[in-house]
Amino acid sequence: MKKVYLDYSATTPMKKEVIDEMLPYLTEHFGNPSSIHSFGRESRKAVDNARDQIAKTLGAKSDEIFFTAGGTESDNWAIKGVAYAMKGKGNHIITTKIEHHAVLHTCEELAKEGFEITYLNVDQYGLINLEELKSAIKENTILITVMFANNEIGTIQPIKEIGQIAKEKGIIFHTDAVQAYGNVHINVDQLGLNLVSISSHKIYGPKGIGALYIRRGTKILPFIHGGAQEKKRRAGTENVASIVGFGKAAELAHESLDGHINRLLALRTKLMDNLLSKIPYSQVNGHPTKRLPGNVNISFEFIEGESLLLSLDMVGIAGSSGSACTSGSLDPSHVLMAIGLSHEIAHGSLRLTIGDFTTDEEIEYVLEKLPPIVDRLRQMSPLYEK
Amino acid sequence: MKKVYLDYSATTPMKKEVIDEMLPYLTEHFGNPSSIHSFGRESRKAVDNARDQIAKTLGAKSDEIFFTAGGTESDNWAIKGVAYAMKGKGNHIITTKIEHHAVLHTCEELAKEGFEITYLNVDQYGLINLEELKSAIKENTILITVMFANNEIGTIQPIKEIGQIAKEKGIIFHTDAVQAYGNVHINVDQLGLNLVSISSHKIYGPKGIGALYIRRGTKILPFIHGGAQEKKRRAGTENVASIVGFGKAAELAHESLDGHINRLLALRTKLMDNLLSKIPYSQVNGHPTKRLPGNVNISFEFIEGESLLLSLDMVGIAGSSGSACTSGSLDPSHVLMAIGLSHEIAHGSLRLTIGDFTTDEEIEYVLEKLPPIVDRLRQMSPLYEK
Amino acid sequence: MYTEKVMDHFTNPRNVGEIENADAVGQVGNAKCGDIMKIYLKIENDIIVDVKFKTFGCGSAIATSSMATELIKGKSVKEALSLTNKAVAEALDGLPPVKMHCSVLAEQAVKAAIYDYAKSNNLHFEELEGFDPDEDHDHHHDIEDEVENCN
Amino acid sequence: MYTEKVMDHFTNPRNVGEIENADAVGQVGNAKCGDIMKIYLKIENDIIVDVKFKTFGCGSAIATSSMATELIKGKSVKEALSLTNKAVAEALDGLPPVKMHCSVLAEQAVKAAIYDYAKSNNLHFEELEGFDPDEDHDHHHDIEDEVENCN
Ligand SMILES: Cc1ncc(COP(=O)(O)O)c(C=O)c1O
Ligand SMILES: Cc1ncc(COP(=O)(O)O)c(C=O)c1O
Ligand code: FES
Ligand code: FES
Repeated sequence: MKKVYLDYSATTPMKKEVIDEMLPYLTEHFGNPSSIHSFGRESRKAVDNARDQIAKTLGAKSDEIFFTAGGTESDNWAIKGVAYAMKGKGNHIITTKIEHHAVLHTCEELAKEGFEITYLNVDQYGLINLEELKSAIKENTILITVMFANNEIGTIQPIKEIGQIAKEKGIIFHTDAVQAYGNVHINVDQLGLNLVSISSHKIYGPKGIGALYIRRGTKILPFIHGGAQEKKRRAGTENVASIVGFGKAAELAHESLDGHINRLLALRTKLMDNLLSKIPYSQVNGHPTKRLPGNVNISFEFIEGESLLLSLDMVGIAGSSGSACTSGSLDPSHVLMAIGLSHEIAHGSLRLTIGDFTTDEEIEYVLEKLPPIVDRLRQMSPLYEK
Repeated sequence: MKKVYLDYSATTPMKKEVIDEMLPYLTEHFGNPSSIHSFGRESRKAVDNARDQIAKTLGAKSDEIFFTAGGTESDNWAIKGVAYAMKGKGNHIITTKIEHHAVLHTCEELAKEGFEITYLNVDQYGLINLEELKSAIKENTILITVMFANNEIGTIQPIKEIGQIAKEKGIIFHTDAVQAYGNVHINVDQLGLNLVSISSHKIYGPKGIGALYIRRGTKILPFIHGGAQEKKRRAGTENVASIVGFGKAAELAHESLDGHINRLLALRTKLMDNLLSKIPYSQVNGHPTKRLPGNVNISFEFIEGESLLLSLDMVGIAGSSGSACTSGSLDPSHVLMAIGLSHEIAHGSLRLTIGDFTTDEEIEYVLEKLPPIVDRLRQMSPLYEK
Repeated sequence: MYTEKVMDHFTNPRNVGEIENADAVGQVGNAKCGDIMKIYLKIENDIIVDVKFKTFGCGSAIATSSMATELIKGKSVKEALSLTNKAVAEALDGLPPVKMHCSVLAEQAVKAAIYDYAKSNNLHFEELEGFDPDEDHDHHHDIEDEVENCN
Repeated sequence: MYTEKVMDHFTNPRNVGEIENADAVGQVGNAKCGDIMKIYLKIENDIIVDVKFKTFGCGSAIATSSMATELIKGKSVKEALSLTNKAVAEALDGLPPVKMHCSVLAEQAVKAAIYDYAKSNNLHFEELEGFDPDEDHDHHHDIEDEVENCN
């Protein structure tokens, strides 16, 4: 059967160059980078090289990049690490209602410990309001954590402006750039970022590896304790092969960023516009222009996301949905709720995310297969009166 | 140049079967296990299978195995997770002086937060005293964490007896089995274990992946917050390929455990006995029999470990040392100090660890090369009077 | 995730549609929870001679609706009332734990339809004592291994 | 980790050994810290005509001892006193940050030997003011990227 993968925001296949770069570190170069013998030195060199590669993509210094097990750990570390380091100064953290659970649940944990969390609202497009941010800042605010781009609706926040506000007030600014990285130009100095979470498996690298950018001088405690790896700030034997793969993936993404964006934008526009015009009672979620180049998020009224995904899967199309029915939980995606969708519309949402291996032919295939599926499910729906 | 790797306790090369098993998950089967489409389901199945494989090696149930980024994270999670979950009941934790830093530094962090830590002594062989353990237990003791086998000197603790004591007193028992796993028979029920940390890269699997065994009903909070992976107890997109590799490595280790132990023991005995008889002023560190099958730890008087390692490296032999000079810190290994070695003797320690790819010929090579190197360094030493 | 039977009933649901002059109609669930099931019955001499459904919901909701209608078709109203969600799930060779509540909904929908039938015909069924078709079955909670899709 | 020059001086250290009737001997460090350097000097007319060393310590300690002896051989005592640890490290094309203290030790060992020479010959050198050969140079601390080998 034809297979069309349109779930690049969930995870990406690896690029061949990335695997090729990793393989020697899965086989002959297996040393522990902490060992002083030749096996260890070989690994150490590879880790240092990957750190340089990643630093370059962010306009950062190499000693500001710390490897983690992924975006989730980076988020946990950034937020808890700053909270505990700064608790002498204050206990107030500002975030948004549409963060990834790695940020939200970490904030909720801190709330249980007595930290005070402000969750900024977003408008119908998913954008925060800078004035609301400004007036949320208090004497005891120690951290602002606002995601760079949203994983569900793709909305890109005004990071530079937030960075300026944070800088003026002397507050540490963290951004979860897991979705933005490799899809948007990011320069930590230009954007005034203190901490940035990134993850390899969203940019055609291996899973289970990520990094936290920590600007020199940022007050943050370690999160995982043990050996002296990562300059004593993140313990655990380095995941050498995956670090190498992540470094390569980052380099490739950086080199081809403009081409990547343009290519995705073209396919995205074609897919989104045609779905909207072919399928009545449909609407786009997220911002019309300030959005990730590969992100399509559409709600189809009267139907539910999981049955849509299953039907798509049966014709080989892989997507995702903000419907609670994919998760067995009661409420649909907190992001779709925050932008003001009704439960019904939120349940009928479909996210298709385009990536580097997506072809025009695949888009055509989706445009052919999707409308009849929506129609079929609507015919079954008690909400639909044709 | 001939290369002889004798640092299997630092990390192991992967077995070919392990890499072969992983490769499909680095290439075509790249889906996110949380996704409901076919790509995701393929990954989910693979993760579940690996969980079964690992559960089997421990005599555990599959839903008691939780994947982490490695032994260090497992240790951090076990200790902090229990400490925070149980702090209503008490704040006292018992551990030993010879734990890995992943345990020690985590305990030190908890001490800063007001937890009370008892560090049990060990005898000259590195064994704890069960009577000392018993009398250390108090009303408010919530956790006993004692490593299964030591990474430096290889000493294996009386885990079953500790498990009995813990059970009688109703105290949660965690063991860092990172070094023991794959080298010793472990059955969580027979040993009375509540929590067990294991790591893949010590058993011929990939780096950056480990697991925590959590007995059903054990009170423990999550450590990394975010998505609902691992039954909501450990967030972060699953490291599918590495999990698959870990599962396979665990299965292989379990299947061949007795043969593995016997083979290593034979090589170990040959290496250790011959070094002792060929090199004067040398002594074995650790227990004569209760030790990991592949572990050799010898101190050579009058010389220092790093220069010994460098000299060995120059003839292709990879080992490690408890000398502080490999690390730039002041004190030599806390383990060697705890068993009562003088600084001088501790500085002259060499750890050679044997593994599945070690050959008799390699042992011969070491027996040929090592004695003259020790002699040469002694000739340079102001402490040596021949 | 789903058994072949579930996928079969999801892909080729039996008895989809409406019955014009139905003798009874029952609807349960609400769009907030993401699932609504509506069941239409044609009843002659206490025998369900025809049944149709419409469902807004997940694959499992659709499959359980389909299976439930199959199981009660041709049965007496009494027999239909004894249909349990377990029976529906078993007939589908099982459901994932997080999706068991969808089968509850199917059971409820059948009951709601018969409730409607009882009401308009002034009948009384023991099995329906305490049953309230408009009750909001907050069935999604306390699900152990819930999976949030937030990648 | 180490430069080629360090490895060269570690592998083929120059001037290893003792000088039987040395004119001066200096020893610094202690076994607790893991490094002891002992330097022997033969001095004629204030010129260091021969120098030997013995070192208990890491590769860098051995290499810096070797390089330090090379650098002062044939020099006047005055010149030898101006030897800095930086000069030793530079002559070796640099040392890893954690290992810089080993070069300090080499500088101290030379000074300690000349201190001995000055004492037995009743000489006074400005450069040695405040120098105490028995002081314990707690040089290992405050090292930024210390790596503990605990795997
Ligand atoms: C915005 C965002 N943050 C964090 C994460 C978590 O990253 P990881 O899967 O590497 O743990 C994801 C992806 O799942 C994400 O989309
Ligand atoms: C006893 C022990 N515990 C924990 C660890 C840490 O495991 P990992 O390297 O997987 O983080 C190691 C290995 O370095 C170890 O030997
Ligand atoms: S209808 Fe929501 S889970 Fe089945
Ligand atoms: S002698 Fe210890 S580090 Fe150089």
